[in-house]
Amino acid sequence: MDLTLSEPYRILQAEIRDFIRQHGDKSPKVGGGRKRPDQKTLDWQKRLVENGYAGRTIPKEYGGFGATPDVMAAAVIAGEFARANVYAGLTNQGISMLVPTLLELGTDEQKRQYVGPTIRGDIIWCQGYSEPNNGSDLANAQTKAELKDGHWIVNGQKIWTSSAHYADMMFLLCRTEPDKSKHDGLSYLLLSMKSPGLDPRPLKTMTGRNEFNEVFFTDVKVPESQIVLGRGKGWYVANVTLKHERLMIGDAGKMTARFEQLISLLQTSEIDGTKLIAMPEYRDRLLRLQGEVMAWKAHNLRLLTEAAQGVDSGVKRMIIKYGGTMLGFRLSSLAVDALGAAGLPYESLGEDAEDDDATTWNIDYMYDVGLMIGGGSTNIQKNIIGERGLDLPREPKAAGRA
Amino acid sequence: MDLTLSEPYRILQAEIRDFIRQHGDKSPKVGGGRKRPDQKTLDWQKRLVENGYAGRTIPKEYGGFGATPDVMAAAVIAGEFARANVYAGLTNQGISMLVPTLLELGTDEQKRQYVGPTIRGDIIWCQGYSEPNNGSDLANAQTKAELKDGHWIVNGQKIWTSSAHYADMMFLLCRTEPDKSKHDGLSYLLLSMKSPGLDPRPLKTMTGRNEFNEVFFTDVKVPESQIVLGRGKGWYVANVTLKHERLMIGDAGKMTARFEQLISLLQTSEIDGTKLIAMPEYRDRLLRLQGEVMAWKAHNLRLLTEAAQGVDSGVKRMIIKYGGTMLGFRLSSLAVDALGAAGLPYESLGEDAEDDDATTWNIDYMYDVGLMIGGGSTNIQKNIIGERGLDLPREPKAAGRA
Amino acid sequence: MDFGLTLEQRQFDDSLRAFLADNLPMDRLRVLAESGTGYDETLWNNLTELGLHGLLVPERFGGAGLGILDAALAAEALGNAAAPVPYLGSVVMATLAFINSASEAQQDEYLPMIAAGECRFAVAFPSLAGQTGTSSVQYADGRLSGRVAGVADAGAATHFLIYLPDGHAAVVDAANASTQFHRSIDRTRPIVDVTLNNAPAVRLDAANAPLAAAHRVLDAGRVIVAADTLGSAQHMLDAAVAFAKERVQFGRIIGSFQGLKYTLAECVTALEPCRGMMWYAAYAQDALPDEARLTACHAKAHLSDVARDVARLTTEVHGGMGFTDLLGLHFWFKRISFNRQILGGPERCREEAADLQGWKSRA
Amino acid sequence: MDFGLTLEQRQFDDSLRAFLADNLPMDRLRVLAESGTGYDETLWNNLTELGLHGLLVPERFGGAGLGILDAALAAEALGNAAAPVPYLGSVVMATLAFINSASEAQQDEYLPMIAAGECRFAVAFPSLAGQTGTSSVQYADGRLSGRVAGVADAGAATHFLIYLPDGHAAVVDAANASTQFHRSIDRTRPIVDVTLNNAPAVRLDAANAPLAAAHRVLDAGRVIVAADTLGSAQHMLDAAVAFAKERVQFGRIIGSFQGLKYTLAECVTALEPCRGMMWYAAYAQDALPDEARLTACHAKAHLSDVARDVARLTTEVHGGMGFTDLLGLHFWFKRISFNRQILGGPERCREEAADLQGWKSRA
Repeated sequence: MDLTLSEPYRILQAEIRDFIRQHGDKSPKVGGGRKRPDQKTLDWQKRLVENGYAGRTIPKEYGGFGATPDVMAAAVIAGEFARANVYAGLTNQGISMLVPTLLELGTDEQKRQYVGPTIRGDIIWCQGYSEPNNGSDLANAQTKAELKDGHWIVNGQKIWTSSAHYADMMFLLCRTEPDKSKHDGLSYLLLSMKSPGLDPRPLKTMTGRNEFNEVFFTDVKVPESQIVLGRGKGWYVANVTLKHERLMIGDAGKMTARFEQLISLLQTSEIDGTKLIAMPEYRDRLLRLQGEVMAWKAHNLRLLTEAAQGVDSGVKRMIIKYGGTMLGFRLSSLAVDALGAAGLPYESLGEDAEDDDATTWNIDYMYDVGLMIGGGSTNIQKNIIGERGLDLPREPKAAGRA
Repeated sequence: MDLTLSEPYRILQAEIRDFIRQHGDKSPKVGGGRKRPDQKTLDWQKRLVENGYAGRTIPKEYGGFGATPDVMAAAVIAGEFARANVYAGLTNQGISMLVPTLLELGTDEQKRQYVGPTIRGDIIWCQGYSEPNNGSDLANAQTKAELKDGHWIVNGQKIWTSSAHYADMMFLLCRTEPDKSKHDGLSYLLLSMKSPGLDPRPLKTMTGRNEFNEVFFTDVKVPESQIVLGRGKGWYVANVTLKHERLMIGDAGKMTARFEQLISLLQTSEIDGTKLIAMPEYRDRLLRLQGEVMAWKAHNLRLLTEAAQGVDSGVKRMIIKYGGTMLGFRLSSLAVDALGAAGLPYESLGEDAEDDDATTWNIDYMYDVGLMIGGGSTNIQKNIIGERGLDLPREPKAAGRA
Repeated sequence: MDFGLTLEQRQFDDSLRAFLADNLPMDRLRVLAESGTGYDETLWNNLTELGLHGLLVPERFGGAGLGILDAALAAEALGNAAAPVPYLGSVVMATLAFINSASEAQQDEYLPMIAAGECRFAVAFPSLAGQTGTSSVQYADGRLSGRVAGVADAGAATHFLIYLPDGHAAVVDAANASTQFHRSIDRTRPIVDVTLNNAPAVRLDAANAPLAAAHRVLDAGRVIVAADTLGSAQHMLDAAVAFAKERVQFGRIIGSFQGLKYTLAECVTALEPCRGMMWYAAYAQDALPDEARLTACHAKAHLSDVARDVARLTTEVHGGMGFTDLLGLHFWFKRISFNRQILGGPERCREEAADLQGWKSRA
Repeated sequence: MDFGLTLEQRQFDDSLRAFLADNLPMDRLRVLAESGTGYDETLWNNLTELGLHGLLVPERFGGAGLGILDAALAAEALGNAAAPVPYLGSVVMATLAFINSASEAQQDEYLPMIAAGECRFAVAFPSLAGQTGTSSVQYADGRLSGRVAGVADAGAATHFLIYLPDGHAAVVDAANASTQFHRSIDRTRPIVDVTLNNAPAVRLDAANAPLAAAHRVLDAGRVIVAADTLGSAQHMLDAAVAFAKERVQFGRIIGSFQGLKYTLAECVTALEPCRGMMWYAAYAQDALPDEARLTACHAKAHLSDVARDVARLTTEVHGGMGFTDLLGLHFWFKRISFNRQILGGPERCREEAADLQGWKSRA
């Protein structure tokens, strides 16, 4: 255990502080981030990549900064940006899920083509996993792709595709080997959202915004080479991707940032002239959450250290999505309670402008419920923790059923 | 909705107050009750039965007071005893479970023989349901009884038999029809704990007391007539009994009494000279519990009214054990926290004397965990609520399994 | 003693629920929710015919002269249908304010109008209710000035009834108030900020103990909100149970999975006792004055907490469909959110309960 | 940066756990628990040989000079074995008290004895720790009088170290104190009330800021208790997982039922992050002085709450066997109960955290 900064990291820290002093005023607002990045954000992201504060460990040849993986450096960077309340860079499904998947399993050509533009925010990805009738049962995907004359011809329907309405590309889980078993019949394709025959229709969520889409495929042509790892390997690739998603959702940095915002909210909100943070009935909840966030941050440091050592963290990693989603919801719950009646006015401006604070917290509050459902529901997560993490036996197959 | 007292109930109320004024000093201490009743308690119980404050609606011919069922009267009686903090009479498995079962399903002879002595506390019953290998799966009972020459010959083993070490009688679920299916092969027998070949061995629990027993049966002879309802009807009878047990465990009167004790505990306990009830971090928990207890009491009034009207309360009744056990545990949790370090000394005097308050609360705290397990575990209760209460489909039978 | 509903109560409940089922199908609810005003003229007038508006108005002023339990049952039905009706302010709180605090002449002027659905009151409690949002009003010589934030049921108000810090209430014609309208998170009820600039106001002066009278109105309002929350949560639970019996995943009806079954069992175990609690609290407002405030505080607080869990868990049970706009389940989710925050959140209600019981003195 | 354990730490942990597994099987634990003194001479002396007692004692006084993280890891192992060892008071808190507050001569007198396991200190914090139970002591002219209730690790103490309200500590020989011994709910550690009647006392006067020095001892003590709780809860969870993989009911291994599986998944999700939290808090005591108090308060409070749930749920997983004495699972259940209440319960710890952050001022 050593959390002190040795010389190189103190230099890095000084560099970052200098960078923020010089350029911090160009940072987009922290938070939000369920929209297509605007020009200000793209400019900022590019600057971060150039300085190695985003895409730091992505090889130079694929458009990154080419630093060797270094948990300490990552922690210093995250810490300095959080402290200064400056935007620490894009996090989206392309950056957090597809890029690590491609780096692990993609061809050199795929890496060259997609990694750089994705980390710069120029290519936005969406995920084609769920289908109307398979909800949490992803391996049961029925959207099919047939190989004809060097192209995959895709037909079917996906749902819960976040950001499909503004994404450039999709990573798609589809059935290419109808003769094989459920899990062995899938492949993982990369395709342009501008492909003819592809029709994304926005799906409004409870937040009132179009955060998801249904996507219809009618004879959509995808070049044969746009497959990752190979035919029938889709389930394996998808699981690599999902592993990264779970880590993204339970992100300790997000929890910390949210907790800090919550403190200021309780310090500025009042009832009858008394600050809420001085009212024990609110403060006690804040204190309980502070304990939880502390544990979460420490756990994250532990995972980062293990990742840097190449250790498989097992159940410690598997709890991240479930635990993080629930913690996030408890944080936003206290926020909407602190806002109280004064926080009830609600107009989400969608992609056109910044929402006000109350609306943003209310969206978080609802979106967190969505996160309990999406990316593998809470119950699926508990199955994973119990069966893969604790090695408990699987549910026996029902007699006479599929 | 009418909670006012009409004339006859105001008279009843006055009578009870008079009774308590006259005899209240003879009341045993409220609470406790997991021991064989002492002479003081038996004398008190007899007095209650004579005055119709216990066994009130039991027909006179079976030793009760013979009043017609009247929820209002029951509520007035319970209310007055609770207000005066006077012992409201025995509650044990015989009174709460076996007596209503016999009144519903027993022969006239069985009622005459057992009901009166049971409600007076002269016969103490224990329950022979669980077995070492069937835990929550009661219908899987393997203890068998064979009919030979007018007697059932019982062999096998029971476990979790509370009070078997001081009980006079047992109601026993055993397998009499080995050729029939699991549920149709059971019968329900009544037998003396003094029967030769019956060997109860105390089972110490986490409280340090012998609250349960293992009971071994070796060729125990039980007269043929000691069966309730008939051969193969045991599962049906046992379920009638269990229904009453669940109501007993979630008893609102117990919650109310416990909550009142909790208030005084918080009003008398101090840290650094400040009463705990004045510390918001404790008080807020007390307030939350007050809301829960209020809801629980009102729910109980609703069930009593429905019972008086002969309405089957369905899911409203099925939630009682699960909800009541959890609420009881939250109450005792706050109590042990209020006692704090000063409440850690622990010596249970068992059946020999009154435990001190701290020990009593600690026993409650642990015993409540036992209640989550006993009488149909929490998970079994949730199955009942889901399947019988909400009509959700049963778990499919596992392929190729029992 | 009889802890249950009368035949008349059950019949009125049936007819109200049948009416709402017929008149407020999901597509109609969507249309009304778009404006977010929490008011629709046709719906309002039809409910007048059903006798809803005069529920609490004494018979001599043209009402049914019923009690707060009756009003709470109607609130539960309205919550169950997520009905955009300014019921809390006009039908319940304003009526009670006139009954408790107005002169015979004032009652004679306003109560028949309320019963006939000819006016719609929004009732504002700056400070007394413990809402967030700064509010302050002053009364002098028949005029009101100041600002009240976060007024519910004011989307189409014809009148405002504004409580002063001393417990007196004053009536202001909506035409003399300047209002800022906000669609709220719950599109079936808006939030309005009211600004008054020397607005002509009629003060209700007949209560001997104005603060106590004001509290009777606030307490009843909290019970009504709790009842609305109960109806909303029950709708969500019923919908989730129905969904769990139909939806197939992994080759099984999802309600047969223990994980989901236990979630629903926990919801019903928490929610069902709240119905008795609400009945008791509503009954106490009329019949048990010693328990009126305490039960109102706890009913509002406890229902808020139970319903938050039920709202989340039942949405989860619906999977992705629960999170979309498609099923409209979110109308109830948000109604529960809205109810939690108005007239004082659970934390505030519980602290008032502590005050009532003298639990805050340190020695 | 490296957020993990060193090879040496893992090796010491392995050897300590192996030693405890060999020397404290269930039947031995039962024997030691019967007296409830929380002390066994053989076990104590063997642990001396392992080097446990000198863990924190500087090398020049015969110890290993290690840090609080090392001490916390040992506490976790002791909790995991429910070991009846007066570790908290003697090995950790007394040692730190001497290091922080004693003169060189006092250190020279006592620290080597501690390292050699030749004395056993019980440390008492009347008022400062926020325990329930009235305590009050006065110091004058080298003598202590008064009473301290609820002292942990005092079942076989040779010395008492009593903190005064001003943060000074004073050493009293156990022979000069009158003690009332109680077996506690946790039979692996007793609770002792100490009465002092003009008892000769040696005051530790070397700290520049005695209250701050006292808090360093208290904070470390809380981290140690949190670590013990973590070890205890982990034992219960591991036992429940193992049980769920073996036990058959309804024709299935019970761990295959979703209800049970989800319970265990929830336990591990809550408990596992506590390990990082404990490491961080322990490390902070030595390396991050600004965070030392806050992390200690939160570690004590959060572990208490998580472990209470884990204790209940894992007992439930064991069914009836979990509730009996047979498996001995209750030793850990009760150890968690005990740890929760000593040195200030979670409510107190969180209120101190609020004070530290200035969160209690109203304006």
